[in-house]
Amino acid sequence: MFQFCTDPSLLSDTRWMLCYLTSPKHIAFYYSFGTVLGLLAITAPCALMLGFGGAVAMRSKIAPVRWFGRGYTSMVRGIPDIVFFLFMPIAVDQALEWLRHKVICPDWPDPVRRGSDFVVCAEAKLPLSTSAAWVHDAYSIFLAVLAFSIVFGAFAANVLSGAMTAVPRAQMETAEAYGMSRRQSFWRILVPQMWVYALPGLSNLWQILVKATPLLFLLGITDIVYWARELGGAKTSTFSYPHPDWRLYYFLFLLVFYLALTSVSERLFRRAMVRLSHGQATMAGEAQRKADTNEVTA
Amino acid sequence: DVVRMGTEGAYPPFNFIDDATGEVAGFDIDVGNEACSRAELNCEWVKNDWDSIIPNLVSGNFDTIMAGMSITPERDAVIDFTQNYLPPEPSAYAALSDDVEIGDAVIAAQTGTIQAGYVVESGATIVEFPTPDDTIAAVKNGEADAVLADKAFLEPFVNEDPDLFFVADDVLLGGGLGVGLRESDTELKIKLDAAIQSMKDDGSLNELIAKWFDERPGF
Amino acid sequence: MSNAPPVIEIRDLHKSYGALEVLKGVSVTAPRGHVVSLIGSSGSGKSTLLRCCNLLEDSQQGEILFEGEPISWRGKGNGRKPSDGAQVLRVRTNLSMVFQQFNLWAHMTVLENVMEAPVTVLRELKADVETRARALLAKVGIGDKCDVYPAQLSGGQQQRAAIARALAMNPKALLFDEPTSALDPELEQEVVKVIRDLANEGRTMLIVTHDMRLAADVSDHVIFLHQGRIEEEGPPEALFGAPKSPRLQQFLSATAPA
Amino acid sequence: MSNAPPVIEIRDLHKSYGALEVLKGVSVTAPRGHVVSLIGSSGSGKSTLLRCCNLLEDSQQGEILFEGEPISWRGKGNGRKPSDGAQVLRVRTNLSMVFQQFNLWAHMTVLENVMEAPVTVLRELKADVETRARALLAKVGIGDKCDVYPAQLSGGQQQRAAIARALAMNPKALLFDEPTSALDPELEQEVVKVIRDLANEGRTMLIVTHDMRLAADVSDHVIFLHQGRIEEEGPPEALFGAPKSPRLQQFLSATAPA
Amino acid sequence: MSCWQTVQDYGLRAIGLGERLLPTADITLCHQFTLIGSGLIWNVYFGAMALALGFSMSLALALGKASQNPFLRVPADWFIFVFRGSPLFIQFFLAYEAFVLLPRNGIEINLIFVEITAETRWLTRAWAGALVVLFLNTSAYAGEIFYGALRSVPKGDLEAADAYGMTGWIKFRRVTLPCTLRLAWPSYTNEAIFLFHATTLVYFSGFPAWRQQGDALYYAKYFADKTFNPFVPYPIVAAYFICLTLLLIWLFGTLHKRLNRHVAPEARSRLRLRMQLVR
Ligand SMILES: Nc1ncnc2c1ncn2[C@@H]1O[C@H](COP(=O)(O)OP(=O)(O)OP(=O)(O)O)[C@@H](O)[C@H]1O
Ligand SMILES: Nc1ncnc2c1ncn2[C@@H]1O[C@H](COP(=O)(O)OP(=O)(O)OP(=O)(O)O)[C@@H](O)[C@H]1O
Ligand SMILES: [Mg+2]
Ligand SMILES: [Mg+2]
Repeated sequence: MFQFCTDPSLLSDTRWMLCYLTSPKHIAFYYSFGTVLGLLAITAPCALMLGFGGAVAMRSKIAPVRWFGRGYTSMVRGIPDIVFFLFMPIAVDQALEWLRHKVICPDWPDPVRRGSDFVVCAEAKLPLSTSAAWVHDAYSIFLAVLAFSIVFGAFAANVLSGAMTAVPRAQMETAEAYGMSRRQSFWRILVPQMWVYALPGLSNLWQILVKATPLLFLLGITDIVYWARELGGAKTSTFSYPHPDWRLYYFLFLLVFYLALTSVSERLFRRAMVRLSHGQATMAGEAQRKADTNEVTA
Repeated sequence: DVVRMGTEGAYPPFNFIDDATGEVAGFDIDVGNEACSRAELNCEWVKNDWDSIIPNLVSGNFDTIMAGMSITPERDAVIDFTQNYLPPEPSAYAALSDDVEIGDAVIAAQTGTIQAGYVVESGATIVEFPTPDDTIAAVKNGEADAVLADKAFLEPFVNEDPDLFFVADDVLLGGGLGVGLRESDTELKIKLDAAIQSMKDDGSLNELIAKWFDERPGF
Repeated sequence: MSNAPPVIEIRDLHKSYGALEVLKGVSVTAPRGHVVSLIGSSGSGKSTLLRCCNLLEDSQQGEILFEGEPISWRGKGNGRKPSDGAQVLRVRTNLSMVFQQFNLWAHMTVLENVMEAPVTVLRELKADVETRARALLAKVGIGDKCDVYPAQLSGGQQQRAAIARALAMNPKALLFDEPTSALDPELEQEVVKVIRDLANEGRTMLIVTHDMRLAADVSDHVIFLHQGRIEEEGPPEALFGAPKSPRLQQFLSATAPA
Repeated sequence: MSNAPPVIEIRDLHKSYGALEVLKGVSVTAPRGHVVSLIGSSGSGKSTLLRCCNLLEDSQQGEILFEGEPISWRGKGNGRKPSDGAQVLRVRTNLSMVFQQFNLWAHMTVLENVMEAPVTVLRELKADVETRARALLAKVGIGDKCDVYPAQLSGGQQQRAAIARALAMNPKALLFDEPTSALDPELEQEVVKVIRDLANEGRTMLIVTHDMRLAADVSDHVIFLHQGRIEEEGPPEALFGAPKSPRLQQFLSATAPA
Repeated sequence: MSCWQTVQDYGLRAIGLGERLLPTADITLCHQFTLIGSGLIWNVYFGAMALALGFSMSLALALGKASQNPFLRVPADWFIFVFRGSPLFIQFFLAYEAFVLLPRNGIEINLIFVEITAETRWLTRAWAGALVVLFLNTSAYAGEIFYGALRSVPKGDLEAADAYGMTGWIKFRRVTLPCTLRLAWPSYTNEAIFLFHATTLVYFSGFPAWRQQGDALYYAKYFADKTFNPFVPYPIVAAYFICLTLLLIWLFGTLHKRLNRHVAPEARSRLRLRMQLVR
C-alpha cells in the first residue's frame, strides 16, 4: 500500500502496524464486509419471497400445494443449517449439472457416476471450465444465495403463516361479508394486518440470518469470519508480518461489527413496528397512543 | 483448457495466503505452478475448505488437490494420487516442557487429520480442535499437554517461541504428499506425474523443498 | 314488481355448533324494499341466522335464496358448503352486513374502512367513492373522525362508522345486527330515519334488534325467534298489539314501562 | 349514615386525548346506595368519565375521591399520574367495572373469568368463590355456559358474563358502561332488578346508558353530559319530566315514540 | 459383526461408554447411524438444558425490557442486544478464551470462616461451558420474542385486569403471561428449533472434543472425512434432526393447543390436524 512497506521486518511499530493493516490480505478482509452485506441484501428479500410463497402454499385450498408448502417448511426447518450447507451446494450443483448433461449431451457414452467420481460432459459443466474466474465466483455466490434463501425462506414461511393465523378472525370475516374475494381479503386485510404479528419473528429471523453469515465459508465464499481467523491466527516468520495469536482482537472487532449491524437493523425494525402498531388495540398501540397524546399537547 | 487446482490456503508453509499479494502461496503452490508449466497446462488456484475438498474434487468443481495432502490408503481408495512430491513428512509433538509422558498425556490435534487418528490409536487422551491454531493455543494455555502436527507446520512456532519444545520422537505418517486427482482423470495424472518426475530428475523439486523447509531430506 | 322473487328467502334453515342446535328450521322471506326485524331473547340464534344468510356460517340443512336464485351446495350435513364461489361473492357484494361487534378493520382509518369495499370489490373510482364516503360519514354524524383509527373512537362512533361502511356498498339488501345497541336515543332516531330512507329507495333489510321501538317503527314484518324456532311472526301492529304466543306476551311485557 | 362521605366523588375533572378535550370540568357525587346514571349523546365522554373514575385513564385536572379519600397525584397536566399504587389498588378492588366492549379474558372459560379476581385479588377460598360464581351466572341466566370460552357466546351472553364478573367482586361501587346494550328487553328487566337489589344492599352505582327507561327506572340521580360538560342533572322525575335545557329537551324528544 | 453388536459397542460412545476406538475401515451404514445417533445425545442435552434453564430467564429479560424502571430496563436491553447481536460462534470463541484464562486450580473464595474453592476448570469443557453460552444466548433470543408478544397483548384484557385490582405478579401470571405465551408460542417454537440446531456448532467451531466424544455433527464429519462421501453421513444427521424437530413441534404443538383452548373448537381441531401432520 504505502511506499515504505516493501520490507516490513525493518519498520517501526506504528509504520509496521500501518503496513500490516493495509496489506492486500487486509484489503481482502475489508472487502469481505461488503460481500457479506451485499449477500444479506440479496438473500433477505429472496428468503422473504420464498417464505411468503411457502406461507401462502401452506394455506392453499389445493391439497398438493398445501402439502408441498408444509413439506418444504418442515423439511428445511428440521435440518440444522450447517448440515444443510455442508452438502447442499454440492448436491444442487450436481443436480444442475446432471440436468444439463441430460439435455446437452444425450449421447454421452460414459456413465456420469464412475466410482465416487461425478463426471458430466464438458459442455454441461457449471460453470464451463473455460469461463473466467469471476463466473466461477458468481456461480458459487449464486449457490450460496440459493442455499441461504431456501433455508431462511422456510423459517420465514413459518413466521408469516403464524402471523396470518394471528390476525383476528372477525377482521377477515368482515372482508368476506363485504364480498371481497379470497384474494382481495388476503391482500387488503390479512397482509397489511399480519405484519404487526410477523415483525417480531421476522426481526428475530433477520438477526439469525445475519448471524449465520459465518457459514458462508462452508459455501465457498470467503467471508469476514474466514478472514478474521486467517489473519488473526499466529503467524510465524514464514509470513511478512509475523505476530502471535491475535484472533481475540479480530473476533472482538467482528463482535463490534455485528453489534453495530444489529443496532442499525433494530432501529429500522422499531421504526417499522411503530408505523404498523398504529391504531392496533394492543399494549404497544396503547403505549403509542399515550405517547402520541403527550406529544401533541406537549 | 484451464486446470483448476484446489487448495486450502490455511496451512503454512504448504499453502497459505501471502500478506504481500493476498493470493495463495507456499510449497504446494510453487510445486504446482512449476509442474503446470512443464506439462504445459493453464492452471488456476481455487481455495476450498479442507473438510469438503475431496467431495468437491470428485464432483468436478476443481481438478486437482494440492493442499499438503498426504497419500493414505483411505484417500487412495476414493481419489488418485500422482507420485509424491514430498517424501513422507514427519509429524512431531510440541509441548511446554520436555518431560511429557506421551503415552498417557492429553494430546491436541486438529479434527480429521492423520495425526488425530494416530493419537487415538496410540492410547493417549485426544482433544480435537477445529483449526491448527487452536491446537497450539491449547498447549500454551494448558488445556493439552502436547500437540501432534506436521513437523514443518510446528517448526516455525517452536523456533520462534521460547516456551515450546519438540518432545519425544517424530513419527512418520502417510506416504508423502501427492497431487490428488479424480480416478477418471487418467490423462491429467499422466501429465502431472511426468512433470513431477522431471522436477525430481533435474533437482528443481529439491531446491523448492530446501526453500520452504529446514533441513528436510529431498529426493 | 309483485311477482318478482323476494330478495332474501330462507327456507327451513338448520344450524348447529357441534351438539348445540342453534337454528331448528327457520324460514324468512324478505321481498324487495321490505324491512324484516328479528327479535328474541339473547342466545336465541338471531346473529347466527344473519351470519348464515351472508354465508359466513355453513348451515346444515335448508335453502337460502337470493333474488330467487338458490345457493348451490356441495356435501351434506356438517360437511355442507356453498359450491359456487362466484355465486357466494355475488351474494355478498349485494348484501352488506353491520356486525354486532362492528369489526372495523383495525389497520385502516375510518375513511379507508368505508372506501375499501367499493374500491376493491366494486372497482369504483376512488375519487367518487371518497366523496360518497365522506358524505355518508357526515350523515351518520362522524364527519370529523374520517382520519382516525377505529381504536380511537367511542363505541357509538364505531357503530356509526360500521353503518356508513355498509351503506357505501349501495347493496340491494342490508343485514343489521343490533345497529343501535351503542347509540343514544337521538342517534337511534337518525338511524331509524336512515333505515326508512333506505327502505323507500327499495332496499331490503334484515334487522336484528333488542329495541322493540325500533322494530315497531321501521319494520314491515317482525319475527320473534325463540330457542332457534320462529315462535310468532307478522306485521308489527299485530305482533306488538296482539301477541298470541304466551312466550311473546311474556317477552313483550318486559317492554312496557315497569 | 347521612354524614358519611359519598362513595364516589368527582370534582371538576378535565381530560384530553391530545388536542381533543373530552371532559371539560365534570363533577359527580354518588353517595352510598345511590344509583347515578350518565346519559348523553355518543362521543360526549361518558365512557371516558367512567374510565377516569377507575383510574384507567389519567385525567389532567380535578379531584377524584373514593369514600372521602382523595386520590393522590404526582406530576401536572399531561404528566399527572396517581402516586400511591396501594391506593389505586384499593380503589379498584372496591369498584367493579363492566366494560362497553365486555373485555372478557379470552383464554379463560366463563366461570374462570368470574372466579379470577376474587380468588387472586381478594384471596378468597376457591370453593366459596365457585359456588358464588355459579350462582351469579345462573342469576344472569347463563348458568349453562359456565365452561365455554367467551368466543362461543352470543353478544348478550358475553355482556351478562361481564356483569357476573363484576358482581363476583362484591364491590362497594359498580361502574356499568351500557350494561344492557346487547340485551333484549326481558333480560334488561332482569338487569334492572339486579341493579335495584344491589342498590338496596347499599351498593353505589354509576351507570352509563343510552336507555332512558333504564335510567328513569333505576336512578336516584341522572346526569346529562353534553360535549364534555354537564348540561343538566337532577332526579329522574325532574330531568325526564321537565327538562330545562333545550339540548336535553331535544335529546329526550327522540325518546318519545315517533 | 451384526448391527446389534455395533449398537452395543457404539450406542453410548458419545458419552464415553463402549469401544474406545472409532471404526476406521469397513464403515457400514449401521456404524454411521449408531455413532451419529449417539452423538445426538449431546445435542439433546445441550438443547433441552439450555431451553429449560433459559425459559424463566427469558421471561425475566422480557419483563425487564418492558419495565419502566431504567435499572431493570437498561441491563436487560443490553444483555439482549449483545447476545442477540453477535454470532453464536463468536460467543463460543470469546467464552472459551475467557474460560481458559480462569486459574487452573479454581478460584479461592474467602468467606471469613470457610474457604471455598470454586472449581472453574470444567467451564472449558463443552458440557458446562457451551451450555452456559447456549443458555445465555437462548435467553436473549426468547427474551426478545416474549417482549414482542408482551407488547401485543390485547389492551382490553389488561384493562379488565386493572379494573379488578389485579396488579404485579397476579396480573402477570393470570392475564399477561397466558396471552403473551399464546402470542409468542409460534416464534418460541422456532427459537427452540433454532437452539437445537445451534447445538451442532458446539463442536463444529466452539469447544474441543475430548476422546472423540462429540455430537451428531462431529461424528458425521468424522465419517464424511473417513469415507470422503458427504452424501451419506450428512443426510443421516439431517434425518435425525428432522425427527428431533418433529418431536419438538409435537411437544410445543401440544402446549400450543393448551394455550389456545379458547379458540373455537372447529378452529382448534383444524389446528391440531396441522400440527400433527408436520407444520
Ligand atoms: N383512545 C382514544 N384516543 C383518542 N380519542 C379518543 C380515544 N378514546 C375516545 N376518544 C374520543 O373521545 C371522545 C369521547 O369518547 P367516549 O368513549 O368517552 O364517548 P362515549 O360518551 O362513551 O360515547 P358512546 O356512547 O358512543 O360510547 C370521542 O370523541 C372519541 O373519539
Ligand atoms: N362459535 C360458536 N361456537 C359454539 N356456540 C356458539 C358459537 N357462536 C354462538 N354460539 C351459541 O349459539 C347460540 C346463539 O348465538 P347467537 O349469537 O346467534 O345469539 P343471538 O340471538 O345473536 O344473541 P344476542 O342477542 O345475545 O346476540 C348461543 O347459545 C351461543 O352460545
Ligand atoms: Mg347476537
Ligand atoms: Mg362509550
